[in-house]
Formats: sequence, C-alpha cells, structure tokens
Amino acid sequence: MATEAPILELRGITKQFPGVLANDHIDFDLRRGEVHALLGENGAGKSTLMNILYGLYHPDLGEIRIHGVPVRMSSPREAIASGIGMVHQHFMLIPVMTVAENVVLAVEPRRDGILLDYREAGRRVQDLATSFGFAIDPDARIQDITVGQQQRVEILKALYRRADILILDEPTAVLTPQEAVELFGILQTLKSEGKSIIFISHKLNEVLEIADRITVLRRGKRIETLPAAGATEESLAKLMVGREVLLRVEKGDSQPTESFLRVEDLHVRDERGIEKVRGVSFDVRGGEIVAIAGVDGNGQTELIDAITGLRRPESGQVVVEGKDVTTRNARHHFEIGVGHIPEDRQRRGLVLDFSIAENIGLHDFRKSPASRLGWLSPRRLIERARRLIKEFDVRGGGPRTPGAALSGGNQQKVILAREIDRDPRVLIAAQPTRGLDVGAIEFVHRRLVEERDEGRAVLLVSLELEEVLSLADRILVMYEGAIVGEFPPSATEEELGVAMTGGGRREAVA
Amino acid sequence: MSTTVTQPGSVPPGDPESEGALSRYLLLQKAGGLVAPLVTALLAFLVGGLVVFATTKSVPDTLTTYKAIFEGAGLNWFLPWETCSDPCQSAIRLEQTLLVWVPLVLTGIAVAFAFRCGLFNIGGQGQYIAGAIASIIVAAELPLYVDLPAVPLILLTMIVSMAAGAGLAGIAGLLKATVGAHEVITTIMLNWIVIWVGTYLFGFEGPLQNDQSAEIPKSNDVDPAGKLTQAGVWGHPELQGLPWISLGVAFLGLVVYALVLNRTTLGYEVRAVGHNPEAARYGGISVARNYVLAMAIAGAFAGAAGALDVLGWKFRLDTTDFAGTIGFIGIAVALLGRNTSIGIGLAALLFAALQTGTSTRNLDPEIFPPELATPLTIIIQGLIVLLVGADIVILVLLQRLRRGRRQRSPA
Amino acid sequence: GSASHDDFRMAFVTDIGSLQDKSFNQLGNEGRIRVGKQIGISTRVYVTNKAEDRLPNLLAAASAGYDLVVANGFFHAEHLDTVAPRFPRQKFVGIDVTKFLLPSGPSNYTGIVFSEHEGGYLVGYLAALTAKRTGGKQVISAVGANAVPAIVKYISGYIQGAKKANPKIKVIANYANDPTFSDQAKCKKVALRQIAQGSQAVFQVAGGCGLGALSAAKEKKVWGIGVDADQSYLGAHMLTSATKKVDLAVVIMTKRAHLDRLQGGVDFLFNVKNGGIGFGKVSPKVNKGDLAKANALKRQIAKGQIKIKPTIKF
Amino acid sequence: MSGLGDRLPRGWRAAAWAGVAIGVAAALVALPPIEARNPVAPVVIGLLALAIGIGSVIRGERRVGMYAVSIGVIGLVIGYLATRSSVDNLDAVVIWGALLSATLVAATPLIFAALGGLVSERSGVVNIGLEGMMLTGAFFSIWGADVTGTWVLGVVIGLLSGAVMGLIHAFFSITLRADQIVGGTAINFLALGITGYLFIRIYGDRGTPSEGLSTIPDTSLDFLYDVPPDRLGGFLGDAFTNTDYLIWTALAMVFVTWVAVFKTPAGLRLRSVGEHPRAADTVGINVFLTRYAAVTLSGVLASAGGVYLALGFVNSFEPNMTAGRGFIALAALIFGSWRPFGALVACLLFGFSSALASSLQEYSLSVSTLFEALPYVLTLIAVAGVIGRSTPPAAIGRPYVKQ
Ligand SMILES: Nc1ncnc2c1ncn2[C@@H]1O[C@H](COP(=O)(O)OP(=O)(O)OP(=O)(O)O)[C@@H](O)[C@H]1O
Ligand SMILES: Nc1ncnc2c1ncn2[C@@H]1O[C@H](COP(=O)(O)OP(=O)(O)OP(=O)(O)O)[C@@H](O)[C@H]1O
Ligand SMILES: [Mg+2]
Ligand SMILES: [Mg+2]
Repeated sequence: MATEAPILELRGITKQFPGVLANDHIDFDLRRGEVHALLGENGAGKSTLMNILYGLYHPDLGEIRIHGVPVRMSSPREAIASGIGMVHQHFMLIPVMTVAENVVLAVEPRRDGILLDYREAGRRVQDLATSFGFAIDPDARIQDITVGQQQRVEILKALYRRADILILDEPTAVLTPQEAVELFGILQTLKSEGKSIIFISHKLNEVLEIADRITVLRRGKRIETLPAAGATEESLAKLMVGREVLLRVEKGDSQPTESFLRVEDLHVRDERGIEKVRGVSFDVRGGEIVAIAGVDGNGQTELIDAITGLRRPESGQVVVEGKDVTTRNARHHFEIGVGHIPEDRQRRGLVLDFSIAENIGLHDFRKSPASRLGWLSPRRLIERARRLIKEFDVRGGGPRTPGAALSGGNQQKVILAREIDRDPRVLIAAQPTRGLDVGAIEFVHRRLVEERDEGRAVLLVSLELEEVLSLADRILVMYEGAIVGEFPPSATEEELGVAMTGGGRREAVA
Repeated sequence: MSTTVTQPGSVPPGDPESEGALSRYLLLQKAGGLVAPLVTALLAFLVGGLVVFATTKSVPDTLTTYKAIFEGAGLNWFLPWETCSDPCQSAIRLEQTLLVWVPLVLTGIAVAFAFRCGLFNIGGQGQYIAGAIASIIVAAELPLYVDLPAVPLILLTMIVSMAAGAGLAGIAGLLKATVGAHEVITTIMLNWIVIWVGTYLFGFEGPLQNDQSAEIPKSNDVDPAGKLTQAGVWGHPELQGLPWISLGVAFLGLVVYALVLNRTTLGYEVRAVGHNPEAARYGGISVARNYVLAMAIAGAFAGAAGALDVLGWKFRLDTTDFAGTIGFIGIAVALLGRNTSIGIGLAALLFAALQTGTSTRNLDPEIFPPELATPLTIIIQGLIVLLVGADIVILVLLQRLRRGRRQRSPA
Repeated sequence: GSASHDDFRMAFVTDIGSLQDKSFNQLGNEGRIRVGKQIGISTRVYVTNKAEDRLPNLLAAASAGYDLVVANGFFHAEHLDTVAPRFPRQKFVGIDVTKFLLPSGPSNYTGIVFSEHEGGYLVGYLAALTAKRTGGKQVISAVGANAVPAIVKYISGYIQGAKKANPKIKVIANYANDPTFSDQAKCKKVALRQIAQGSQAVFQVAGGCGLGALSAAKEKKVWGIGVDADQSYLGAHMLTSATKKVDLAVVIMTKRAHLDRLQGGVDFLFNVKNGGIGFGKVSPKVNKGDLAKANALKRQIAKGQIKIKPTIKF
Repeated sequence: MSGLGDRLPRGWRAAAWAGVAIGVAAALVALPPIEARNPVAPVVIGLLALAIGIGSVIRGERRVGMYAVSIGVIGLVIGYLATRSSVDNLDAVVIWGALLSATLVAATPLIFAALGGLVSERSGVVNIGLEGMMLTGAFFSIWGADVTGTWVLGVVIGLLSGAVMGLIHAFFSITLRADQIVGGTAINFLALGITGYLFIRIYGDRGTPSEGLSTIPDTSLDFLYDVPPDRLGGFLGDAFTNTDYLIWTALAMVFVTWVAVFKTPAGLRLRSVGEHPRAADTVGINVFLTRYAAVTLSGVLASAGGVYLALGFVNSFEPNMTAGRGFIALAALIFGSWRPFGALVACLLFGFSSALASSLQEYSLSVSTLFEALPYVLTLIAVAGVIGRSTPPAAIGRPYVKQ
C-alpha cells in the first residue's frame, strides 16, 4: 500500500441544485493503488461528487488537484486526459452497438487514414480483456450480453483510455454474487497494477471487503474518512444514516394458508423466440413469502411477465386462486387481485410524466371511485394519493408532482403504495429494493413482511441473496429457465450460490 | 402555490419548502404555456415586419400594411370604438376568418389528439378530404335517390364523414398497432391516395362528376336539405356566411377534446400510452387498441371539419379543393397551441386571421404588391412556428426575472 | 368617353394559381394593366389563393363599387351567379364561364368563351406538317396538366389538326396530373416518355408545369409548342404557340363597359375569326410552304369552312 | 435445445431469395421483350414463387420468405394482367429504357433528401424540414447559376442555402432545444415563403431565364446506343443518356454515406450521439458540435435534391416545385430503416412506380388520376406487408441537455 502524496485531491467541492445542496464543501483524497469507498444514503451526493470529478457537472466552489496540480474539469475530455475513467451508475453503453464499438468510441483505430479499423479494434479489446483476465466477445452487441458483462465493457472503456483512476458508481447494484466476486477479483488485479479506485456502494459488507479507506457522506456533507480495517457494518450504517439501523428483518414464522398462486409446467419464449422458461412449476400460499433466487437473465423476467399476463406463455398454466388465468391479459390479472412491483420502475412502473396521483391510479382508473362510466374523478385520485403519500412516507412532492421529479427511492415507494393499497391476494415483487439505500430498503422489507402477515401470497424475485435469505419463507433457485432447487431460509449463501450457477442440480420441487 | 387543504395536526405531504422548487417550476411552465406563445407570435410579427418593410421600403407603409392585415382579418370588429356601416365590412371579414378558424381548430385537434398518444398524424389533410368526399356522397348523391329531411340528412352526413376520417386515420393506427408501420409514412401515403381518389371521382369523366355541366371537374351540389345555413348563419347564407352550427361544433370540439383527454378513462389511457407505452401495457392498457382508437378519433375530428366546410359553405367539391393546406396548417396549430384546448383555439384564430388578413382583397395594392401577399403570409407563419421553439428562451428569461425579484424582496 | 365615365373602375379576380402563372391569370392581369393605361382608368387585381377566397374576392370587388368585375376561370360560376344579381348596377364578366352556368341568368353578366380547339387544331396541323417534312416515325404529342375543359379542348383540336395534315400520324396525349400546375418535373417526365416513343413535337397544355415539357423538347432537340401566351421567347426549339388571348378579352370587355356598350345576358365567343384564338410566332426554321398552308387553314377556320369538334375521345 | 443458427438454416434463406427471383420472373415472362401471351406461364411461375415463399416462412425464414410470397403474388398478378392486355399497349407502357430513365429521374431528388434526413436523424435530430431545404436548394441554384453565369457556382450556392437552412434548424432544435418537429415545420414554411417571395421579386413575369442559363450538363453516353445487340443498346441508351452528373452523384452518395456512417470513426461518433448522447458525452464526444455538423450537412444533402430538380432536371424554378417530395423522402428514409441502401431501395421503388403510373395512362386516360395513387399504394403495401417495424435511432427527437 502506498503512502506517498495523494494522486487526487478534492478540496471544498460545493454544488447547489435547485432546492438541494448536493455537495457541501466536500474534501476527498485518493492514494495510488488504493480502493477508496464512498458511502452514503440515496441522495447523499456521491454521484454528484463523482460527476464533478469527471467533468460532467461543474462545481460552484472548490478545487480538483491531480498529482498536486489544480485542474479544471470542464468536460469528460479533460477528465479522460487526466487519467480518470468512470463506470457510471447507469451504464453509458450503446445497446445496438458492439462491445468493440463501445470501447473504442472516440479513440478509434484507423485504417487508410479515414476508415475505422474494426479488426484492430476487436483485437485491442480482446487483448486488453485477456491481460486483465476477463473474457468478452468484442463482436457481441451490448443488448445481447448480461449486465455483468456490460459492466466489464465499462471497465474496459476506462482501461482502454489508460485510466489510472477508476470511479465505479454502485457497480455491484446490478450484479449477482458470483459476478460481484469476479468484479472484486478484477479490482484486485487493477490495484496490483497500481490503479486507484473510487468505489461507491450502499452495501456495507462489500465496502468492508474491498475498500482500504472509506469516506461517508450524509446530506451532501462529508461525515468522516476512516480506514476499513476496524470498521463494522453497524458503525458504518450509523455514520451513513445518523441513527441506529436495523440490518436484519424482524419477522415471525409464517402461517401459510391455501395456495393463491400456482404455476404449472410453464414454458415461455422471449421476443427473439428463445425459450427462456422451461417447465417451471411452483405454488405460493397465502401468508408466505416465496423467493426466486437466481443469476440475472435465467428467465426470471419472462417468468414474471408470463405470471402477470404481460407475455403469453408457450404452454403450461398460471392459476390464481383456483382460476386459470394463463391466457388472460395484465388488466385481468390486476382485477382479480394480483399486485406487481415491476423490475424496472422508470421504464415500466411509472408514467414519469403523470402526476403521483395519476400514477397511483394506473390499475384502477377504470373503476369507481377513480372513475364512473368512463369519467375520471381527479379529485378522488388526488385524495387517495395524498393519503398514500403520507402512509408510505413519499418525500419530494405532492399528489400533483410528476413522477419524474421524484428520486428513485421515492418512485419505488409510490409503486409500492399503489400495489399494496389495492389489497391484492398475490403480490409479485421483482427486485423491489434495487438501487435503494438502507433506510428505504428497511421500509420496503418491513412492508413486504407486513403484507405476508396479513395473509397475502408474496412472490419475491431478487438477485440479492441477503435479501432473499432474510425475507423468504421458501427459496426457489432458478437456473437456465428451470427451478433447480428449493431451500429453506436457513440455507447458506454458499448453498444457494452453488445452485444458482448450475452446480449440484437437484430435481425441481413442485 | 399550494392549494393543499391539510387536516389539523397532519403534516402536509411534501411540505411547501420541498415542493417549492418544483411547484415554482410547474407554475412557470403553466405561465409559459400562455405567455410564451403570445410573445412568440408578437416576435414573429415583428420579424415579419422586416419583410414588409423590405417590400414597401417605408415605415408608415409597413404600419399601414399591418393595420390592413389586422382589419382584413376582421379583428377590429371586437374593438368597442369601431363603428360598423352596412354591410358591416369588419363583420364580413371576421366571418371569413372564423370560416377558416373552424376547420383549423378541428384539424388542429386531429393532430393534437394523436400527439397525445405519441403519434404524429401528418394525415390531417387526407382525413379532412375523406370527410369532405363522404359528405358529398351522402348530402349530394344520396338525396338523388332517397328523400331525407334536413335533420337526419345532416346528422347522417356528419356521422359518415367522421367515420370516413376515422376510417382513414384508423388504417394508419391499425398498421402501427399490428405490423408497427411508422405512422408518418402511412399517413403521408394515405393523404396522397385520398387526393387522387377524390380527383378521380370528381374529375373529368369521373363517376361522381357534376351531372349538369359535364365538362367541369366538380361534384354535384349539396341537397338544400343538407345545408347548415338553414339553421342560421352569421352573415348572409348565400354569401359564404358562417353557419352557427359550424361555429358551435368547433367550440364543442375543443371542449370535447379537453374533456376526453383529461377527464375520461379513455383520455387517461391515451396519455399513458403517449408518455410511456411500456408502463401503459404494464398497467393493463392495450397499447395497440389505443393507437387505433387515438388515430380514429383524431381522424373523426378532421373528417368533421371536411363535412362542416362542405355543408356549411362550399356546397360542392372541385378538384382544386384537394390541393388545400388546411390539414398541414393544422399541424402548426397543434404545435403552437401546445396540444391544449385553449391553445389550439387561439392558435387557429391566429393562423386564420393571418390567412384572411393577408389576402389581396385587404391589402392596398398601391402599398403592398398583391403578388407578394401569399409568400408574406407563409413567411410570417413560418416565423411563428419557428419562434414557438424559442419559448424555452422566454421561459428561462421569465425564470431569471422571477428569481431576481424573489431575491430582492425580503423573505 | 363621356364625363360620366371618368371615374369608371375595373377589377380583375384571378383563380387559384399565381399571378405569374405564365398562363391565364397572368394574361388576364396583363390585360387589366394595359387597358388601365390605355383608357386611363383605375383598376385592381384580387388574387385567389384558396377555394374559400373566390366568393369573398368577388364580393369585395363588387362592394368596393367597381363598375366592372372580371372573374377568371369556370370555378367562379356559382359565385358569379350569387354576386351579380346583388349588384345590378355593376357589370360582371366571367372568363371561361358561359352564361348557361348561371341559372339565375343575371342581365348584368357577360360570359366569355374561347374556342381553344381551333388553336389546338392549328398548331397540331403545323406540327404534323413539319414532322412529315422531317420524315421518320410520324409521332407528335401533347402534355396536359389535368383533364379540365380548356385543356381537353386544346388537345382535341390538336389531334384533329394533326390528322388533317397527315391521317396516319400518331398523336400521343397524356396528362401529367398536376393539380398545382407547378410541378415541372412531372410534365417533363411525361414529355420525355413521349419523346422516347418517337414524338417529334411536344405541345404543352399545362401552364407552369408545361414549362417542364418544353424543357424536355429543348433537351431532346424536338419541337416544343407553347400555350395561351406566345412562348416563343423560350428559345429556338419553339415551333409556335397556341394562343388564347385572355388579355385581349379583358381589354375589349373593359373598353366596351367603359363606353357603356357591354351587352349583358349573352356569351361572347373568342375564336380564330375574331383573333381571340390563333398561333403565335412561328419558328423561322419552319418551311415557308407549310406556314402558308397553316395560314390558309386559319382563314378557312375563320370562315367557318372547317368543322372542328370541341372535344373528341382520345 | 438447438441454437438460433440451427433453426434458421441458410438453405431456406437462399431458397427464399430464389423465390423472390422467380416471382420477378413471373412478371417478366409476360412483359416485353418476351411477351408470353398465355396466362399459364406467369401463373405457374408465380405460384412456384409463392410456394417457395410459404415453405421458407414455415421453415423459419420469415423475412425473406415474406418477400418471396409478396413478390410472387405481385408477379403473378402483373404477369396475368399483361397477358390479358394488348401487345400494342404493352409495348407502349413497358419501354424498359424509358422506365428506368424516369425511375432514376424521379428517385434522384428523393435519394439526396433521404440521405440528408439520414445524416440528421442518425445524430438524433428529426428533420421534417427536408422539403423546405430542397426548395431552397432549387431556387438558389437557379439564381446562383443565373447571377454568376456558371452552373458550378449555381450548385455551390444552392448547397450553401441548404446549409443555412440546416443551421437554422440546428440552432433552434439543438441550442434552443425547440421541439424538432416544430423546427422542421417552420423550415418548410419559411422556405416556401422566402423562395416564393424572392422568385416573384426577381423573376416575376417571365419566370427564371430559359435561354442562356448555365445548367448542369448531361453525361454524354450516346455510345451506349451502339452497344450490340440493338435491343440492349437501345435500352441502355434510353436509360442512361439523359442522366446528368447529379444522378450519378446521388448513387455514389448512397455508397459514400454508407461508408461514412458505418465504416468510419466519424460515423461511429455520429451514431453514438443519435443513440445515446450522454454516453457519447462521457467519452468526450462533443454532442452539440456533432449534431450541428450533421444537421448542417443534412441541409446540404437535401438541398442537393432541389438543385438536381431545378438546375439539373427542369432547368428552371417554380414556387413549390418540390411538391411534397421532401415528405416522400422522409417516408423513404423510415421505410429503409435509416440505412442508406434501404432508403435507396425505397426511393427506387417509389421512382419506378411513379414512372409506371404515368405510363399506365396508355390503358385509360380517364382513370389516369387513379393510377397516380399507385406509388403511394405500393409503398403502403410494402410498409404494411413486408417492411413493418423499423427502429429509429434511440435518442431521436430528444434535445440533449448537458448538466
Ligand atoms: N424537474 C425537476 N425539478 C426539480 N427537481 C427535480 C427534477 N427532476 C428531478 N429532481 C430532483 O432530483 C432528484 C432525482 O434524482 P435521483 O433519482 O438521482 O435521486 P436519488 O438521489 O438517487 O434518490 P433516491 O435515494 O431516492 O434514489 C430528486 O430529489 C428530485 O427532487
Ligand atoms: N441534475 C440534478 N438536478 C437537481 N438535483 C439533482 C440533480 N442531480 C442530483 N440532484 C440532487 O442532488 C442530491 C445528490 O444526488 P446524488 O445523485 O449525488 O446522490 P447519490 O449519493 O449518488 O445517491 P444514490 O445513492 O441514490 O446514487 C440529491 O438530492 C438529488 O436529488
Ligand atoms: Mg448515485
Ligand atoms: Mg439514485
């Protein structure tokens, strides 16, 4: 570990957004060859700080020094030239282009002076990937590869530009445990090559595992910078939130009733005609939480789409409370009491330009009291929204506030409010806490357990093993479109991990 | 601006402070929604003045020309001090303006309604023509075989015309919904197809060409029972007076548009699909159905415009009617009116006034050469539309202004 | 004129199409300007842009007290029938609008009708003679804008005239179908196709669009024939033009009205006989004998010795 | 489970393409020069194509299979109709050389404009102002050639005018972040008004000069007529001797655009800006500059369409002479899925069907107006039946807001 002068220093960085002081005189430094974690709740200002460093935002006050020399980052170009690379929270990849195209963009190898040398580009990407020890197909399109691979492409982009300083904004939020482990391996390699890494995360265990030092932000202010050695999850959580946080979900034993949701030998194809779900069967009873664990892309999305009527299954049956709903549409599902917290809240869960009140009416605007005989009652929509905003502690706006103006966590609360308030018999929650901070996660978890205790059947689909283990009453592991095993909540992460990667296959349990 | 009524003891959701920035922004947007187009239009007229000045080469003449445009549109009729001789010229002119206003409103709605569903309806012109052709078939051809009294004949004509417009637009909607064909292509193609079908029908030796004068490429006249003028007009029924019914239908159209969009479940669906089809689908809304429905409703509005023009004052179609631009100006109307009901009404008035105001019968040929009047109209229209885009500048300026004022005033 | 006519004023209402259409609007307007200068009266033009302008334009002209209102184009028929009876002390003239199109038969209305087929006949005859002399495949052609009466009459006459000169000649007639009368590319493409079929002379009957047909003739080195106005100024490829003197009609009607000698309730026919119809400047390259034959034919037509059907099937 | 590759055997794709060819043949046997008079031939051949098409579709080769099906049906119908028609009429309608020549002439302005649209829309800026840009190019090229006395400068001035229109569109839609459709609509109005105004002021009564105007020369390819055999020579001559430089330029530009957009670094950057401007920004690409350049270039290309129409083809200007071609080009661009060769095919289809439509007048003059609808009907059928969905650049229409 290096102890020489920091290669990067931020001094007194201040950034004001309309209504929010996102960064308030933040100091930060980075040493050569270290992993420095940036920790904080949603909205603490982590991304803002990094965007300033990367030249995407301009600070109102403050100074950036690289190797002790003050620099002005007026655009990413300067940042790249200073050896900074950034893997953004939301990937900056172009889905329709290939891996190689994405990596070499703006620094393309040329042939005959004007043509882009695709072969050379592919070769360089391949070489680079090999030298850091990961496999990637340079000619694959981004839209066809997994999120984990996409992240590697992002890292490759930075390395290709000879970055010494690598910023990773919540890199593990979208990864499976295995992928996260692989990522940490890559980060170790990078460290040993002398690269410095800024690592942003909400996940305390990860931070403790990978970081050398940790800086905690809260509400735009730097609270503390401390060495990872000696810190605990509890101490970090307290620093982040400013109070004691419950890290484990408190819940009693489940009292399952009869089966509310039954899936029988379901086969589902995706848009491209590939069979993604291959004969899945299970049931969920009232009063229990069944979790489907698995690595992303193993058919969970298609399974949920089929169960919620958004995709017509190839064969098999979906039965809700004894009624066969296999071929019914989404609207019918909602009407007979299926609640669905979708995977992608911005693309699917909300109409961002609609107000909160209108968003809350998304499923039942056709019914009284939201409407009568086709006539909407905006007043009643607003009344209900006002009640739910209070009940679910949605912050950042009133009933008329457009959904787009809410932060991610609050958007999720709006969806949760909508789905739970309709009093569904079956609640399907896909990745309900993706990208949320500990406070918000705590809230979502508590609500899901409450719903279970009220006798609903909850189907949880999550990539987070910790979440699965702490919430589920039964755990199903999905691999390559099939259920490869059922586990009790007492199972260990290792056991699940093995099943999720196809090892130790067991017969599916009906 | 919080109209929130809170229960005693409860914390208002999203307290004023945190809602402040946002509501201010929204308020601004609302204010901008009215102010910006007004400023835009004014600016456009100022820039258009440069063209007039370049032509007349004198400031007084430029002002005279503008006065003539204003009075030519009949807008001085609204001025309290304006006296009116008989026949009242300003009334006649205003009537002409409103005569154009009616179809502009309806084709404007046809564009706007589709816009709200995320569809770009370039087919307003074709749907308008389809409605006009249908109303000739019902109101001019059908009475040759069946005797129908006025009310059923007019109602039937309106319904069939709206259905014709809806059907034509519905094809585009259906193709979008089923095979995903881009509505811009299909509506452009359908425009031309309808234009040529109409030219064929009423053209030389065409099947629906006038029975009396076999060589003139026009249709038969609308049956007297089908004329809207019977129910009263503003002006003289034979002198292209404005039927009250047409005016009423246009107003009704604006009201219906606003209500359907904002106060019905149908409108909710259309807007949801327009903003985010994926979320709408997740919400149990059929995206395909709404594409077809939104296009069909849009087409019905444009079809109604065609019928009102035929029954209201055209009374017949000829082949020169198909080269019109009502449907295309409808696009500009919807854009300038920001797809809102009031906006469309005002924007249509502006464009209608501009059209009649700049016609050569209103501009003194000594001052403004008549052959340049048409390009001048088009240039001003272009400037208005162009500067609509600049409204963000106006918004930002307004925002600065307000913020400045707020900072100066003590808290 | 007498003192009572010193304040005589005249208005000209165009039909859809620009004032510079190189065709009947432009000609009519030129007539208005000319007669205004000649007899020193004040005149004004009203331009019709859209169908809904026709009636208000007529009405505006009549209300403004113009003693004579000349409306251009047969689409004005219904509107003249509406307006003329309301202003009985003023005179109305409709070009291409026979009085039979005005059911109420107003006595202050005078219709003007042209015998375009006579003009078409003459240029068709001359074109066929020229083609015969050149030899080769005997084909000539005509490009019409749309099937409207004047164009149909021109082309009908053209075919009959050509057959008169050479019964075996093939006459290709096509419409460009250009309602705007301004899409020159369309007319040019039609003409090029006709030339590819062997046409040796292209008669344009399509206003602004037809300039494209003449451009094709120029490029392919075949004869071009103009219409309405004398279009010989377009270049050496111009054989001649079939002229329809709308300007002359405007001048004559205005002068008569000015002298209060304009008869109402009748149609006024302009034809070869009274010089309203004819052909314009003929290319010097045309054989003198052929030209003499054409001139002889013209005299025969004037005397009524040749029967030309106004419309034939083609 | 077999992979994607196994389920789409190459063999069926090849068979489907063969079906397409056979479908074309069904029409050809009944047309000049073969002119089979017995309807059995085209019907049988057409049915064969249909069968192959259906087979391919069933075997999983849906796209090309559908092409074969539709071409087979169309070929069958055309072939059958041709055998029912008189040989005289056939010979008059189907003059391949003239048809091809007319196709090229009709397609050229569309190609330029569609390529212009492509460059702009690939950068994420919708351009429905193509019509207006064409019109400016048309007027200013004539004016330029008239004033300077040489067509070269006429072309340059015409293209510059298009660049100015492009810049205006760019300024409003990129800098001022106006709605791009609004901006394009405004461009159309402005171009129509300004060219109309200037035309009347400058060329009022007599129109643009006919004699003495320097126009774009035709390529002199008369030797083609001498290519043996006679029939071929005649065809080649009819088809290509009337072509001026801009027709060849247009065809070349399709290739150049394809290379530039898909094979060069600049093209990659252009597309990245149209797909995901923020991603492009984060790797240091100047989104604004790229879009400005693209929209300006778009204006230049679109105006080239107008230049061809005015200074190249008809050698004069009339107000509104583009008559909606810009919108057709826009449709062709979408039809071709925002790809140069796709757009080319669409433009050629359109050009060919409009050439065919006007020659169909031989059959009946009175319904010739109805034939005019042919290109539009065909395009509609093509879009509905075969082409279907085409995916636009992801960021199209959305202004880029830098933080
Ligand atoms: N149009 C707007 N006007 C004003 N503020 C806005 C607007 N759009 C977004 N915001 C603010 O920006 C923030 C949204 O940013 P973002 O989604 O990154 O939040 P976040 O910090 O990630 O929150 P969370 O912890 O809930 O994920 C919200 O706090 C919202 O108030
Ligand atoms: N563009 C913006 N406009 C207005 N406010 C913003 C904007 N971006 C961020 N903010 C606000 O600034 C604050 C800090 O946001 P930032 O994205 O830096 O948080 P974060 O710590 O990265 O949160 P997360 O963990 O959710 O990513 C938030 O309150 C957010 O609402
Ligand atoms: Mg962040
Ligand atoms: Mg966030």
